[in-house]
Amino acid sequence: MIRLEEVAQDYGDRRLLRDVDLHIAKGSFHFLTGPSGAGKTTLLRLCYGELTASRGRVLLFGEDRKDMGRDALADARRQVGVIHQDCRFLDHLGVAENVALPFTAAGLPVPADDLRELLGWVGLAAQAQARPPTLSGGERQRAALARAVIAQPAVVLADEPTGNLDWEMSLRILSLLVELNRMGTAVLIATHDLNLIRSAKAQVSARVLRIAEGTLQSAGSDL
Amino acid sequence: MIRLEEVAQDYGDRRLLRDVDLHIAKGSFHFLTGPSGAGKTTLLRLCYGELTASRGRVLLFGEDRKDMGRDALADARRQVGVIHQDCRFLDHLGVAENVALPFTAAGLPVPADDLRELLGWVGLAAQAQARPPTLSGGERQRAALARAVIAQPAVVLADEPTGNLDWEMSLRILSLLVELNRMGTAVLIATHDLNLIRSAKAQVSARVLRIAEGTLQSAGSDL
Amino acid sequence: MVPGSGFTAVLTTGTALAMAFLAVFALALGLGADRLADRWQATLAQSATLRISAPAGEMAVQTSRALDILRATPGIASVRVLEPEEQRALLAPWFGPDLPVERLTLPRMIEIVEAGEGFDPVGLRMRLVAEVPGAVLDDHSRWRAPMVAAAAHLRTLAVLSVALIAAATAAMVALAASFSLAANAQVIAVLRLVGARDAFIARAFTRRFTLRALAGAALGTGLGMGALALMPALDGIAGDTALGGIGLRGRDWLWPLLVPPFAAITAWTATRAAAFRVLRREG
Amino acid sequence: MVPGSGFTAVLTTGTALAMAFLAVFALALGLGADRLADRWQATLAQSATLRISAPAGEMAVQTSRALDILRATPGIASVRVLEPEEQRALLAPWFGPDLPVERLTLPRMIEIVEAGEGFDPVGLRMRLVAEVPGAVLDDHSRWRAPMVAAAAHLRTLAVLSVALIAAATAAMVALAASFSLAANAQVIAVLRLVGARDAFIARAFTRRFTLRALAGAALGTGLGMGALALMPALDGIAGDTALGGIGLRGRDWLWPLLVPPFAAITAWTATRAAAFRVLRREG
Ligand SMILES: Nc1ncnc2c1ncn2[C@@H]1O[C@H](COP(=O)(O)OP(=O)(O)OP(=O)(O)O)[C@@H](O)[C@H]1O
Ligand SMILES: Nc1ncnc2c1ncn2[C@@H]1O[C@H](COP(=O)(O)OP(=O)(O)OP(=O)(O)O)[C@@H](O)[C@H]1O
Ligand SMILES: [Mg+2]
Ligand SMILES: [Mg+2]
Repeated sequence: MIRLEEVAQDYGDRRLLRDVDLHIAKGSFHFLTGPSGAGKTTLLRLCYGELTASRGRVLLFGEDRKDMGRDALADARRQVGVIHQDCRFLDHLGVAENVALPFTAAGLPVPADDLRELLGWVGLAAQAQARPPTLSGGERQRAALARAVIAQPAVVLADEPTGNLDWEMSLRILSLLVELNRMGTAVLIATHDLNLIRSAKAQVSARVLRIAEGTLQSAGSDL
Repeated sequence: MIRLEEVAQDYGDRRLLRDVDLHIAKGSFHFLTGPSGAGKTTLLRLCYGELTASRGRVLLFGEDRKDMGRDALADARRQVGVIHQDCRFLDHLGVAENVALPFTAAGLPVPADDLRELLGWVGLAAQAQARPPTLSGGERQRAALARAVIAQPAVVLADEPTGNLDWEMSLRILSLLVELNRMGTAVLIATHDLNLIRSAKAQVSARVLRIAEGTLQSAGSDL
Repeated sequence: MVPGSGFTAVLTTGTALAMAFLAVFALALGLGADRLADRWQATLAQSATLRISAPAGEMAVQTSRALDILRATPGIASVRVLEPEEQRALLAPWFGPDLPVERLTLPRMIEIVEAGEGFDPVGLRMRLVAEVPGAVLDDHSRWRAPMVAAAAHLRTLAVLSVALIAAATAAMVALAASFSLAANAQVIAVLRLVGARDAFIARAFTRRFTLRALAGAALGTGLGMGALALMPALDGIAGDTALGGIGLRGRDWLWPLLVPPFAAITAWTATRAAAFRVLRREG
Repeated sequence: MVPGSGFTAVLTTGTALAMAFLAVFALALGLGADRLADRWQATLAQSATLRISAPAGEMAVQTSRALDILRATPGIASVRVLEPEEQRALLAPWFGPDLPVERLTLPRMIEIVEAGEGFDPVGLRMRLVAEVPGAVLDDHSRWRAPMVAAAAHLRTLAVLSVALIAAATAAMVALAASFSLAANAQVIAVLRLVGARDAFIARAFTRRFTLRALAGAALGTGLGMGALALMPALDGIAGDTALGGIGLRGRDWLWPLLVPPFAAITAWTATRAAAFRVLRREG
């Protein structure tokens, strides 16, 4: 559904990524690792079209990112659930309203039952009315996850979704994503947490990718 | 240097913390754990006086937080290096200028050599002139750490300082904090990363605290 | 979708209010100046007078010669020799009622009604000096000419003010909108992230700013009209003087009602332009 | 310490510029109205005239009685009976030069110079009707009274405008400062975190806003003075009329120079107040 072909990404003079080929197919499960500053977040931003690749082609649901108008891009994003590393919300709305945003922005009615159930699953039932700035770090990450998956997107891209979570909560989030994956959603998780990757591999057949020296490689068999 | 006596903290009707007694003495090393939303960040904010306790006494360098004027509080903060969970910077200044802020805000000259050395240690030498919004998640955390320690404060409070860092970088940061601690700085780290705590215990005698059900407890011997 | 920032709200509504208030005053000034210029222009068309003092024998000749010259002068609509009764009425206040005006050799007076731009008094005087030595031209209403020019000037100034106020309002609202958009960069980023289209995001801003401008302008217009209505004192004392002319009469009161819708349209256009500009730039 | 937000900069400088421009005009209007009111007030003190038409025998009696009444009337500085020559000069234009004015029974004319507020014409007329039946009071300069009132009114309006402009400027700058402070909440939080004192943070904002207001006001004042200097046409045509009075003369040109420093002081005070208010609130 998302396909990167010989993509390179530059920031100014610096070539951060090069020769990246990646295909996020329906029902696939990827992990993305690499040292801090390697370009994991950059790769994710390429995948949902926030960045335009300096070289190569990025295909979002069959269309070249470069040829897409702003409205076409907006529509494509409704198919992609993104969990940002620095989770951003509409600070003047409550958590529930923020989680429901993918529906609101598409002009669709909000499925109240799904919303309540999802908030319960990520442990934010008590915070449904709270304003995002009063959330703890981990609560923000869970709210971002809920927002990313509520509209049952075709692809979920998660950037370090468990960085602020304890181990039990991390496993809980992981099992949610695994469940979605079993139902056909493609999942890509950028993370430093090797234990999380090991846990996942016990549940699904996940591919582990690693950014090293600007290129995308398959990680060794130790993972 | 920082002492909490029978402190309780409420958010609205909800009593988040109660009966908290904590003494961050010179040269001490604490870890703070607990599930997401337990109140770790809240406890840290009490420690550097951003929050005023709902009950009990908070003593910052011998003075009661409640009796301190705004200028006295500002002066006390110069003795405390804080690494926030969501690292905030002056986005219009470069990384080096941001790291040097504790000097600028105190009207002191910036020690250029120390600054360069520290940026090198946290792996941000190449990003010294970059604007904070262009940093990766882990780079931001390292910049926040550098800013917290550059003025050699008496206490360093770090909130999840390795949440976005790979394991090697986490160890590197830890060893910097251990080094500072050996020179007399008190350190308190809130973290979910049990491996980090284990690593630290091999190097210094650290106390591990755990927030559970609103109270502060010593963690079990498994850590 | 967009937080109700107290600041841009106050700024937009306040600007619209103040500008509408000023616009109403400028309108009143312009309409007043227009009326004044018209009235003064009309008095300009009133008569000048030619006075012929001549020995009794020459009077008839000089009068008819003067009439010929006047009729041949461009810019004069009509001339008329004053009746003795009219002349007596004119002079009566200066003499006792029992003055034997009939028996005196009074100068003959000719009333001149000007047309269009009026005549050229200097040229006319020169011709009269040569052919009607006893004639004295008294174009006393001339002194109003500069005042008519001044009123026209004032009217131009008022029109300019209204235009300036409109431009300033548009600029301020656009500025406030850009402000608001910049301050809400995070809101825009989040909405783009969840797949909101540009039009959806822009609408949230335009609706808000249009309503604010409308409300502010309505209030300002109301206050301005109220202030004008509360100014009757000046009307009474000096209704006919230069300054009494400032104010609204009769149907003039409908003009200010155009201010709020105009402000709303201005705000809508300015905000929409600003929104799409920012959205395109932010990517 | 504080990012140079393009928006608040434009807003503050622009506001200061526009307001200074308007303030210069309001000042000019006020000073002009002041001058005008003074001049017109002076013409008010000019003579009114009392005309006594009476049979030759009663003339002397009525005249002296009228003089007595006038001398006893409050608000009259002096009275003087016109000489026959003066009277003839006044009437000459209306008659031929060979009018035997000496031989006519002309009404006697008394010139009245008013003092202070002037006399009460209604009361005076009533007394004259009773005691000097042949007297007619001609207070023709009275028509200027409403114009003096109007000029005074205009002056009041101008002073009010200047005050309003000052208040609006202060409000706008305070608003822009609050804006800027709100937009820079993160900057303030970071600075507090690293131990900056309130005064240090506030200074970063006040310095910036004061400089912006000063620059904007200086530019606006310059433009306003330039615009006034470029308005000589009106002066020439209608220098003495109501509208020609708007403008600056001689030392008046020094007044607008007070505008920029005043704007800077206003901005400093407003920003400082806003900064400390926000800092206290944000904790
Ligand atoms: N807009 C930008 N302009 C310039 N440099 C940038 C920009 N965005 C990112 N970078 C740089 O590109 C590098 C990779 O950033 P990226 O955020 O992709 O890293 P990452 O792999 O997600 O790291 P982390 O694990 O720390 O989040 C970093 O060194 C960062 O400073
Ligand atoms: N200003 C506030 N108003 C209301 N509730 C708050 C506020 N700040 C924090 N909370 C609530 O207090 C609880 C504890 O927050 P805190 O940030 O201290 O948690 P934490 O232990 O740091 O969690 P994490 O590991 O997820 O960062 C959370 O449930 C949060 O929603
Ligand atoms: Mg990243
Ligand atoms: Mg926390």
